Amino acid sequence: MDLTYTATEHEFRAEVRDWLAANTPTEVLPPIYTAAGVAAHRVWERTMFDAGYSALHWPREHGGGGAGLIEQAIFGEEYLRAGAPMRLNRLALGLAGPTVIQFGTDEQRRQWLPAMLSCDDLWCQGFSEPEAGSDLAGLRTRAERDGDDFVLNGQKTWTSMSAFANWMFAMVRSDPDSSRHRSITFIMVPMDTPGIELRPIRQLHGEPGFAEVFFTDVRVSATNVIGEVGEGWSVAMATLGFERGTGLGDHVRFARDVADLVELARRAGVADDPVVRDEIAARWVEVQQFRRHMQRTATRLAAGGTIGPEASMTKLFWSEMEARIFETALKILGPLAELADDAPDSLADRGFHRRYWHSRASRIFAGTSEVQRNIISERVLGLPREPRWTSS
Amino acid sequence: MDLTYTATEHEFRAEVRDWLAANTPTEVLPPIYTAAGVAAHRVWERTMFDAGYSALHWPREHGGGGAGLIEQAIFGEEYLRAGAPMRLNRLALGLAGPTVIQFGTDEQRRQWLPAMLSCDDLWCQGFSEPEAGSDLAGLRTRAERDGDDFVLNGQKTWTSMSAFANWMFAMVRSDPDSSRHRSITFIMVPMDTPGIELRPIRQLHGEPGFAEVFFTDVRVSATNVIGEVGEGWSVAMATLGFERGTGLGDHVRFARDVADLVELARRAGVADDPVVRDEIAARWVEVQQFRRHMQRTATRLAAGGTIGPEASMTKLFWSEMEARIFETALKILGPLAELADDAPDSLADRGFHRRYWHSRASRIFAGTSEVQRNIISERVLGLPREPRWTSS
Amino acid sequence: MDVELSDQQRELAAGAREFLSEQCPPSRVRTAWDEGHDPRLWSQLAEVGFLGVVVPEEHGGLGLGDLDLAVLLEEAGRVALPVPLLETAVAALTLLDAGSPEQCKRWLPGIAAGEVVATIGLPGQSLVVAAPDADLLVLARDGGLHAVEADRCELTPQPAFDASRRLATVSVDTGPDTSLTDDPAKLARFADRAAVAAAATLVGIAAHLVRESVAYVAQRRQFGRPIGSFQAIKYRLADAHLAVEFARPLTWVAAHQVGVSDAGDPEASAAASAAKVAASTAQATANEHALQCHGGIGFTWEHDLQMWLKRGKALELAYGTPAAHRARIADDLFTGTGSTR
Amino acid sequence: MDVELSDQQRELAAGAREFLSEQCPPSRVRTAWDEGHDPRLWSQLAEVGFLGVVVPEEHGGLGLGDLDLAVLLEEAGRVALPVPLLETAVAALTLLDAGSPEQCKRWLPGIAAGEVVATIGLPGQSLVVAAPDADLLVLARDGGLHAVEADRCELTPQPAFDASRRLATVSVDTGPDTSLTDDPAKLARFADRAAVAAAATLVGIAAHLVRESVAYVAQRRQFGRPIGSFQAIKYRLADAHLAVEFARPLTWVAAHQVGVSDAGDPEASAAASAAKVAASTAQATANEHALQCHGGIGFTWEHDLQMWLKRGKALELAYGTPAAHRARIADDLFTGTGSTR
Repeated sequence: MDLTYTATEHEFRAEVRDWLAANTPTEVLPPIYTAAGVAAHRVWERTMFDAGYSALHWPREHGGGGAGLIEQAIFGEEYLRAGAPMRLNRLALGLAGPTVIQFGTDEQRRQWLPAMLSCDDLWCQGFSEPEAGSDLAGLRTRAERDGDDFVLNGQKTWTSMSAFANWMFAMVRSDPDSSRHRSITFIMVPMDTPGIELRPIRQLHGEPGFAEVFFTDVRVSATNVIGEVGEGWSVAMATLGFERGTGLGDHVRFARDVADLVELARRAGVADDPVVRDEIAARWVEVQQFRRHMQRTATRLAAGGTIGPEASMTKLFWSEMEARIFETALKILGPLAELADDAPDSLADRGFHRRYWHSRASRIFAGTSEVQRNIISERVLGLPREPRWTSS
Repeated sequence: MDLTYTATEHEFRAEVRDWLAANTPTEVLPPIYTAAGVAAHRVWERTMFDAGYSALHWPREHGGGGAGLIEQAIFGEEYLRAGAPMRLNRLALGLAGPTVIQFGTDEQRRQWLPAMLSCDDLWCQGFSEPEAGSDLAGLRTRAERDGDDFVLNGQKTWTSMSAFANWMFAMVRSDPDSSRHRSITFIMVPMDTPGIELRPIRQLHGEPGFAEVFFTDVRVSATNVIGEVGEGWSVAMATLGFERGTGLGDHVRFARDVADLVELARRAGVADDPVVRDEIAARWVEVQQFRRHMQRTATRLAAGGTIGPEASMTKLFWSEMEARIFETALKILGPLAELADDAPDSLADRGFHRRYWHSRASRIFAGTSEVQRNIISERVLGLPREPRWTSS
Repeated sequence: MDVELSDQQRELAAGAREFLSEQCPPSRVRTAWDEGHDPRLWSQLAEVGFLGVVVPEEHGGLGLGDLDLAVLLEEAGRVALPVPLLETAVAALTLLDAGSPEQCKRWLPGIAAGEVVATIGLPGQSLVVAAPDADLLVLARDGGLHAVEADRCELTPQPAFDASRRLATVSVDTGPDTSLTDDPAKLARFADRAAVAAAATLVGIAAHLVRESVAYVAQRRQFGRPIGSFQAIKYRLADAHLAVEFARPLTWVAAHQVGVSDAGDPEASAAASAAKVAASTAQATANEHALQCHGGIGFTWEHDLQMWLKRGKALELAYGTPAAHRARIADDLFTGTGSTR
Repeated sequence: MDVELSDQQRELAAGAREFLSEQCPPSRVRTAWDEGHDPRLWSQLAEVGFLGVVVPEEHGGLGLGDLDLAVLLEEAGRVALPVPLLETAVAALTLLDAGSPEQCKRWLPGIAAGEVVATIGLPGQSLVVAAPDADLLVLARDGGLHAVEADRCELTPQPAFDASRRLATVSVDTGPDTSLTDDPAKLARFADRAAVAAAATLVGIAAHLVRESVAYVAQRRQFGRPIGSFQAIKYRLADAHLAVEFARPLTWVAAHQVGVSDAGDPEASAAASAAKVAASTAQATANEHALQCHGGIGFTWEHDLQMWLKRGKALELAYGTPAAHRARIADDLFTGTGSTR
């Protein structure tokens, strides 16, 4: 146990902090679901890229920063503290890139990795389907082999950034006769291929950001397959594993949310209400639990450990914690909670309305709380699986 | 909607109140798990019997009070308010008696009902078995036909009052080859029959009150079967239905528990703590919900309605509410909560320690909260049943 | 002792359910979000008598009471009715309770006829629902109750996440001519009525959320089976249903008591607070579980669920937060009249 | 930055687990309920060095620190150890922190050797655990800390539902000769240490409750299947496990911080309070779900589960209730030093 940082780590933190202080845009960038926002965020990503910060967690040989877990956590903390813009190409840098690094051929690496780093390519993810939400392996998008190509027909949904992305990494069913998991292929799809149509999904809180993506006879070269045909399930599971490894430094975001609760209570005139204080303190404790858990995870990973099904515990904890934080916020605001963010008397700021509803969605996206509890009980605790369903 | 009582009902309440004031033992009777307690409670039950109060809810033709639902509720309220002793022959008057009235022959009624009312016979219940807890139909106690008798072998558990009861109403498996539900017979077993052995179960909070009952070649006359051989499941379900219909007036008990919380908070010096007050108020609201629900149920039953699976809602609500009430009590008492009831500094009285732990058990006995939620979701809301289990 | 609706009240509920489900489908709620107050819907409500449900017959209403209104408001909650029926009815009851015969005569016939949109502003609360659409505002100000015409009010619109709530803060010149009463008991009953009316509406919203979720999980399949066959889903909905069913009779009783008791009766006030707490809690439970049971589809603008999720969340905290009502109950439990004992 | 146990600490945990599971099976805990303090067990703990884990080597101990103690106490919680290891160790740490060299020399060797049973009494709390068995009582009294010999104390036994806790209230004549310190910072660290030690023990109790429940539901069959295959049961245990796993690192960090920080360091105090809240909550969750998963059998005196259920419930509220620790955190969040920000 050592809560201090080495001199090198202190230096690194200072360097990152200075750089962010000097370079972070002073104005809030337009949202990334607008063309202007994408352009502005591209500029920022280019700045990050030029400074060598675009993918600290990637190996140096592939253009990354080759940073250790502790440095990554430090960077994450400072990035959030600086209030720097949200990352534009999260799906490329966090998921598609690591997948290509681990499973791709050298040629594939050359083809895709550099443009991910520079943000010349924007990527979206094609996993979810209307009939395959929690049940990812229930996906139906077909990919039929035709010469050197696969021909895709079907539909993806909950695809973020799809309006601006030029690549999608997708799971498709390449062999309808094989078992649920054995017939899935992981493939990279150029988004300008004929036959792709988008239908935007507006979210409950009013913002766009997602789309349904329809494939009609979309022809994609077989050289775009990652790993073996029919082995896409294990590639995709590894991809999702990368996602679960991220979040180092995220406690800074939640700690800031709790600090916001304190501030909200002051503005709402209930800072002296012991019921409110009790609830805010409970939220603070939870954030500390998350913080120390994440630091322990980083320590383990830095020592060469891996994350397996325990990743579900991280997801379940933070998503439930986040929902509780914003439920507490609602209670603090009381009758003012329903005000839109731009209402004159709104006490909330920084997109509270969006953040509240988004916290409700956190329990659904990236594996529902139910899916996480299944994994924890079956794969961590070793309890028996659900019985097979026989329609009665 | 009418929250007032008729003149007749007012009169009845006054009469009951006066009678209880005049007759309720002024000293706390010894507990009913002791011989002295049984004797003392028998005297009290005899007093009730002589006054015509022993089974208000039974039809007059069978020796009951023939009271309507509203009168029953009034009696229940006054009984609890008077702090009158707990009823000794609850299982006979609440379960066995109504079962005999509904399913028994005239001869069986003559044989058993009068001695239930007078408390000359004490009854215990033989439903639960070690392997058949929530899964009542999983029972294994065998009853083999031999001439005019059945011969019982097996084991019952969680049998209350068994040390003093001279009769048990039991579910036994009379046909091992038939389906789970179709092979069960409902039978009355004299507890002095050779081959019956008892092993007392001490409860977590230290009190006795339950026993395991072992049957070895216990010979019971076939004339003791209630209803048809093999039709015991539906008889037992009706029996449990009677149980679910009771509880009218129980809100008085819970309201007194909440009043105890207020008193505890005063004695613990936290009456001004808004966090404590907030929680007590929440408990009070729940008791009001229960009270109005029970009054509504009584109204419905009085109008000729029946209770089906909705009875599970009543059980689930009150047992979870009771557990919350005593969790709140624990929080109020803080570090003093762990004191035994007879500790000099204990702030709790009236068997708090026993009541706390008992509230934990309320979620388990008489149908676990899980069983109730299954019934509510499947039989009230109509959601699909659990898939059949195929060992994997 | 009779804690059940009368046959007439059951008929009112059935009639309202049929009428509202036909006349106010989700598409119409959606339209109100974009286009504001729906005068045609308002007229329709007047025609069937719903706007005058508590207005005496002499003023053109049905002459029914608080419990009848609660029954109607539960149905309004079920369809997420996007017009201020709740507020107009509470305003009418308050005029009856505290207004002079002249004030009643001036406003009640118009309310029953659908010519007057009324709304209410509670003591200490700045937001007024439907203020831009109201002709009459019944406001607690300066320690008293006032009936104020719209043209004497200055509004600051305050957009809400449920656009059909059309909130505003209101500044107004009160005077002897606007005054209804200074009687604190009547002021208390005004707030109690709003709390109970909100509770009844919340019960309807919550019941709808449960019902929609049950229907959805019965047909939505994942892992080769309806998700409604998973215990985790079933228990969420069992708990939500339980909460709703145990909030409803308490709400009825509170409505009844507020109506038949003397103004400021502490038992009725405690019942009103309890009803608001219970219904808010039921709504919160149903709200959480409904979205979770729907999954991603419930998080889309296109799906109708959001309209109930947002209305429910708004009403949960309006007309007295659950915490405020619990604090009031605790005051009575610890230091009050003993009506809560 | 390293938030993990050292190899040595892992070995300590493994060794303690092996030793305690062999030497302190449930039957021995049960015996202590009936027969009181178990001097043989106390000697055994001394022999393996556990009683002197935080006592400096010069006084015959292992010379380890707060985190090592926390590791050991988690294991003690797992077996529901029925002797006051927690209290004796906190007393030893407090003597080291606040006592004179003479006071240390007088007591610490005896503690390490198992000749002295020590216990503690926190500011404002009347109950003292194991008071009838203690030779030394470290008590917060009259604004200071005192080390008092047993024969200067008058005890009123206060039976608890966990009979092995052997509570008493203590009246004592303090004086300059009993005084350890009047430094409020050291008094704060005393309470922080007790809170963290309780948290570590609670983590062990909760972990045991989860583990036993997992084992039970995997073999208990109802409706023709292991009840551990029902989602309702699985989710209870998943939630309990989650709570335990997310309480443990925070408890470690708090123990570490209390040990290495200056006395009264507000960040360490906040961490201690947070650890106690998190561990108490985890225990409460595990306690509720463990009994529910066991069903009736868990409600019997014969079943060992009750010993953890009762110890857990007792410690959940001892050494600062969760509410009291949250209030302290809130004070820091709203008006304090900012260590919680």
